[in-house]
Amino acid sequence: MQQVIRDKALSLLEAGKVDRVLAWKEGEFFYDQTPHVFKTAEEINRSLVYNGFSAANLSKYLVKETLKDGMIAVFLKPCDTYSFSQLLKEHRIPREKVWAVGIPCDGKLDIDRIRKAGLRGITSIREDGDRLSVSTIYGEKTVAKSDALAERCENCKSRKHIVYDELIGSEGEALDSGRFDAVEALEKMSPEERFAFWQKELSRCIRCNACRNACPACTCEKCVFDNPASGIESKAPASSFEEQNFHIIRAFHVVGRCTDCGECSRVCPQSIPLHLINRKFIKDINEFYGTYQAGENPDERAPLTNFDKDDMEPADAFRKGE
Amino acid sequence: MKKIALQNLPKLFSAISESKALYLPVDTESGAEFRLYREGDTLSEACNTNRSAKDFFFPQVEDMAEFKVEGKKIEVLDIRRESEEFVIFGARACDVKSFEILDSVFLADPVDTYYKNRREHVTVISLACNFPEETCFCSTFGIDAASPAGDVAAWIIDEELYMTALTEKGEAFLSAHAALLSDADESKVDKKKEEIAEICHRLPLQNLPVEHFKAEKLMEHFNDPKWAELSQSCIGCGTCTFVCPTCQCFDIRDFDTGNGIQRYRCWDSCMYSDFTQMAAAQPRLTQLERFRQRFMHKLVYHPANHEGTYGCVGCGRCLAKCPISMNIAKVIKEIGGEK
Amino acid sequence: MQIEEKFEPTIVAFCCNWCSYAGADLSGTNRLQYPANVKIIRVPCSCRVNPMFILRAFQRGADGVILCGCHPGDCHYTTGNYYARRRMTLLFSMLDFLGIERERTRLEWVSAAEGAKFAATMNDFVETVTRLGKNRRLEDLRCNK
Amino acid sequence: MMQKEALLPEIGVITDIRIDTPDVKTFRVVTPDGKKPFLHVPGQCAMLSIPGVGEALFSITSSPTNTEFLEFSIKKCGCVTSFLHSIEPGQYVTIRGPYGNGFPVESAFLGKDLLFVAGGIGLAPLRSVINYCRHYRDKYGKIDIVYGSRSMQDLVDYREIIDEWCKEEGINVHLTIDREQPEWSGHVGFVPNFVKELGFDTGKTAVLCGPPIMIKFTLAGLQEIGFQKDQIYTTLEMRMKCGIGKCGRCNLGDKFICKDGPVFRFDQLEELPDEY
Repeated sequence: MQQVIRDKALSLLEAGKVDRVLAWKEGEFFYDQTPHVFKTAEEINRSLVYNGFSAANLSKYLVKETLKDGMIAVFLKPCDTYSFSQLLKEHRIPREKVWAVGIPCDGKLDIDRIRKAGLRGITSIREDGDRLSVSTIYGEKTVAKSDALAERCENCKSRKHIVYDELIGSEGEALDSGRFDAVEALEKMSPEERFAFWQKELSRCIRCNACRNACPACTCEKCVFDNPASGIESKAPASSFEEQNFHIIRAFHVVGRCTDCGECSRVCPQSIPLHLINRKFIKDINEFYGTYQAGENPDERAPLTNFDKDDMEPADAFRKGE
Repeated sequence: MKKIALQNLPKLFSAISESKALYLPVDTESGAEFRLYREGDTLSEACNTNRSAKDFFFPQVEDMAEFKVEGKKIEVLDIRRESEEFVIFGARACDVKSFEILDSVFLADPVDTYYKNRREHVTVISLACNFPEETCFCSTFGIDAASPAGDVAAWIIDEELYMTALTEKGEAFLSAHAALLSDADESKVDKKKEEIAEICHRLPLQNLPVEHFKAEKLMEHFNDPKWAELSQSCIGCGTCTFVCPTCQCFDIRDFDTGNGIQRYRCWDSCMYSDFTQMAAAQPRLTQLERFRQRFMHKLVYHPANHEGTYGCVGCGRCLAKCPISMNIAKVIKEIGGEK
Repeated sequence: MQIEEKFEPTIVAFCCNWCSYAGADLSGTNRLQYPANVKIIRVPCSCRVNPMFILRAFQRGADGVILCGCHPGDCHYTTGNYYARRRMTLLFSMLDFLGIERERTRLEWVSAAEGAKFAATMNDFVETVTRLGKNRRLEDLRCNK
Repeated sequence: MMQKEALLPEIGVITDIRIDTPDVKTFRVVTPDGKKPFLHVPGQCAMLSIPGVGEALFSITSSPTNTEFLEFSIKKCGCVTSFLHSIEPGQYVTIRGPYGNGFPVESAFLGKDLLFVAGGIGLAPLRSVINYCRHYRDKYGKIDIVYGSRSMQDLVDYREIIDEWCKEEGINVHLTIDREQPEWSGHVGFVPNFVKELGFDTGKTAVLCGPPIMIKFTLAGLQEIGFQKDQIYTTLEMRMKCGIGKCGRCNLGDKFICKDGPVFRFDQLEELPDEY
């Protein structure tokens, strides 16, 4: 697949169809790829990669990149196209400046899960069908690919590309995923247990803002948490309240716009399951106001900019859960 | 040289925690973290903790002073308290080296008493790395993972922990717990050191080319056109700075509690857009300048001010944690390097 | 011997200027009693209330927060309360998800004519929150000194 | 008793507030028992703060030879400065300092003819050194002051300039404003051009302070008429939190503006990144 993508990038560049190509660049090891804007064929041949660790969602970079002159090509996995579509809907990206190439994805890998399996000193990884051959400083190991899959890919919501100019491979379908199972499990707990769970998770937060800065829905020019005039700007998790406040408000600001791409959990250096907060909102919206998938339909009104005269009351929402 | 069987470590930990607060790396669901010893905790085998050990002396949030405001009058309350004695058990060579770098900033005149207060009350038991990771490159900065500094250095060999005192504090520590320790000779430790050195030799990032990061080349490196490419995908979060054991920039802020003003300091990141934002100007307008500042500070500015000591210890946390996998190792290889 | 003090909760009520605030006024002129624990903040519409307001109220020492607006269909700005209803439904559900007692938050529709309902609602809410005790899960310890 | 902490501020009382221009006020600060808070060197700065509002670094505008109080000329600009502009005499503030290196008044400046070039609020840090040189008049040669502002009303310390500086022998004051005004009979034009027109003797030591654009063009102008970079000084500003070289934000190359600056010679600045 990597060669196919390289060839596609080269032909787009050579044909003059685009001036730049946004894709993933090879790192020191197999797993540490960096999103990169390629400008020359030489660069593409040297370092453009696509494999199980090309996990970063590239759509947010388009907000900045399309401010520059010229066309840019971008490679989007199915879930990335939801973010892209949502950004188009919000007029954050001029559609005519982007050449979107849909690419297939059979799930991305999570290096932390491989490390957690007890593998140290990983220097390279080879994909052999459904197994991974891992070279480490301490010898060769193999891991089942399914044991190394990122959480968001285990619970993949869709293999369908929402928007693209051309597609590599064949079109997939929306999947019936178990992505709300973990949310439901939490809902079944007692409030005390839930509180203890979130205290444990959120107390690890170091307020590095990686979740916010990586989130394709967080594209405000000036975030409320960076604005001293907002009165709630606090740079540090100075109290447990601040931790809760930051994550509740951040999630609330992307309600109805979060496509559940899972970048927040992927980038969190403290492995906080932030996707659960977003998924709770998505699940609630689905249950209260009808199924809604952000990014799917560009003409649909978002749940918070819409209403129905017979919407349920907050108290009914609680009753429904019982 | 002293030793203790690993199975007896819980006894040693209990004994230490009787008189002092004991912190050690413990495995949690999300990786190893330093935490206050509780009965039943075992020493993590992980090479690095998620968060660095700088938290002990330079916590993410720290109250500095309180103010009582009444009409036009203000009263300043000094809320500093003498720190309790504490022990860090199992800090790696890189983290221990980071203390030295933090010292060179916080203990320089005028001394930061908040930092000094904690620094003076610690006993550091370091632990050699039996299994360095691929992200480790401490040898680049002259750090020996097999011979960590600290008050006491320790090695895990087979089923025993070997310890040797490096300072007076370390001597006192070993003699205080002499009843649990037995004498040992150094041959096994020497052999272990060789073993570790051999592993370090095989690490992919060991000995990165840093020699050319000199004060004389400050402007040359600063103007290197490669910064633009390196920084282009940086998302401007603070992950690298917050997991870094040597990043020491901070912000001072006031919090209105409703019955007084609390002045606290918290970690800040040069990667943030508001780091140098002033009312009327912003000297570092784009992520390029902020990104460059971080690495120039570590590799050029800091050594220029501190007799060649780099502001990086090669712990590899930023390599493992950066959301886009852009890191100091890649920067070192690109800037002024052979590529 | 220590005398146990009765817990007096602090309640913040965000009241829409066009209805519930007038409703509160009416309950006052009608000499209907509601507890002094309730601190009313007047807002131009229930829709003006940002989720941050609710959280900030808890941070600053509220034990319960209630939002009162015009009955659905009666909004002075036509549709404000419909949007507010969706927002609060989702927010309250999220707070519940994070383990914060759901009884601490409430949304009520109170018109300018419903002085009695206002007093009754407040009495009931204060009683509920008193039973729950002090807000411990969404407090800011720095504000408690 | 713990060692004194540099980041813990002292209390200062604002005893007098003078309105200089529509957006500049000069604040007089003493300790609660009426003394001068600390000694300083011209060009040094201090951290003023209003708890709950913020803390910010300001250059001390009064001369060290003033033994009674410190003065700060502050332009309304951001959060802290806006608050300061809203207060009345008697208000407490917190103060810590002095910070920075200051001007080399007892070394490089000795015996030299001095040329001060300021624009707008840029006069604030220079006022301290000008008055210091006036006080020890025989230590220095001739003094030239070029000062410009947007309008006549925006000239800071106008009264002091007219009533004292202009009348003193050996001091030449050259004032200019950007645009013509009916009540103004002096020079009209921008500072850099004015400096070139005046064409100073290149043996002088020059000190520049003002908006970056003024500094840039005045520097070029001075070089054009024959000044060397090692004859020209300026004082920088940058966001600061600690003032003692630890918080990291005023880091410029291997220097910290709060500690190694704010006064730099242009040949020194040449070796530093231009992130100021």
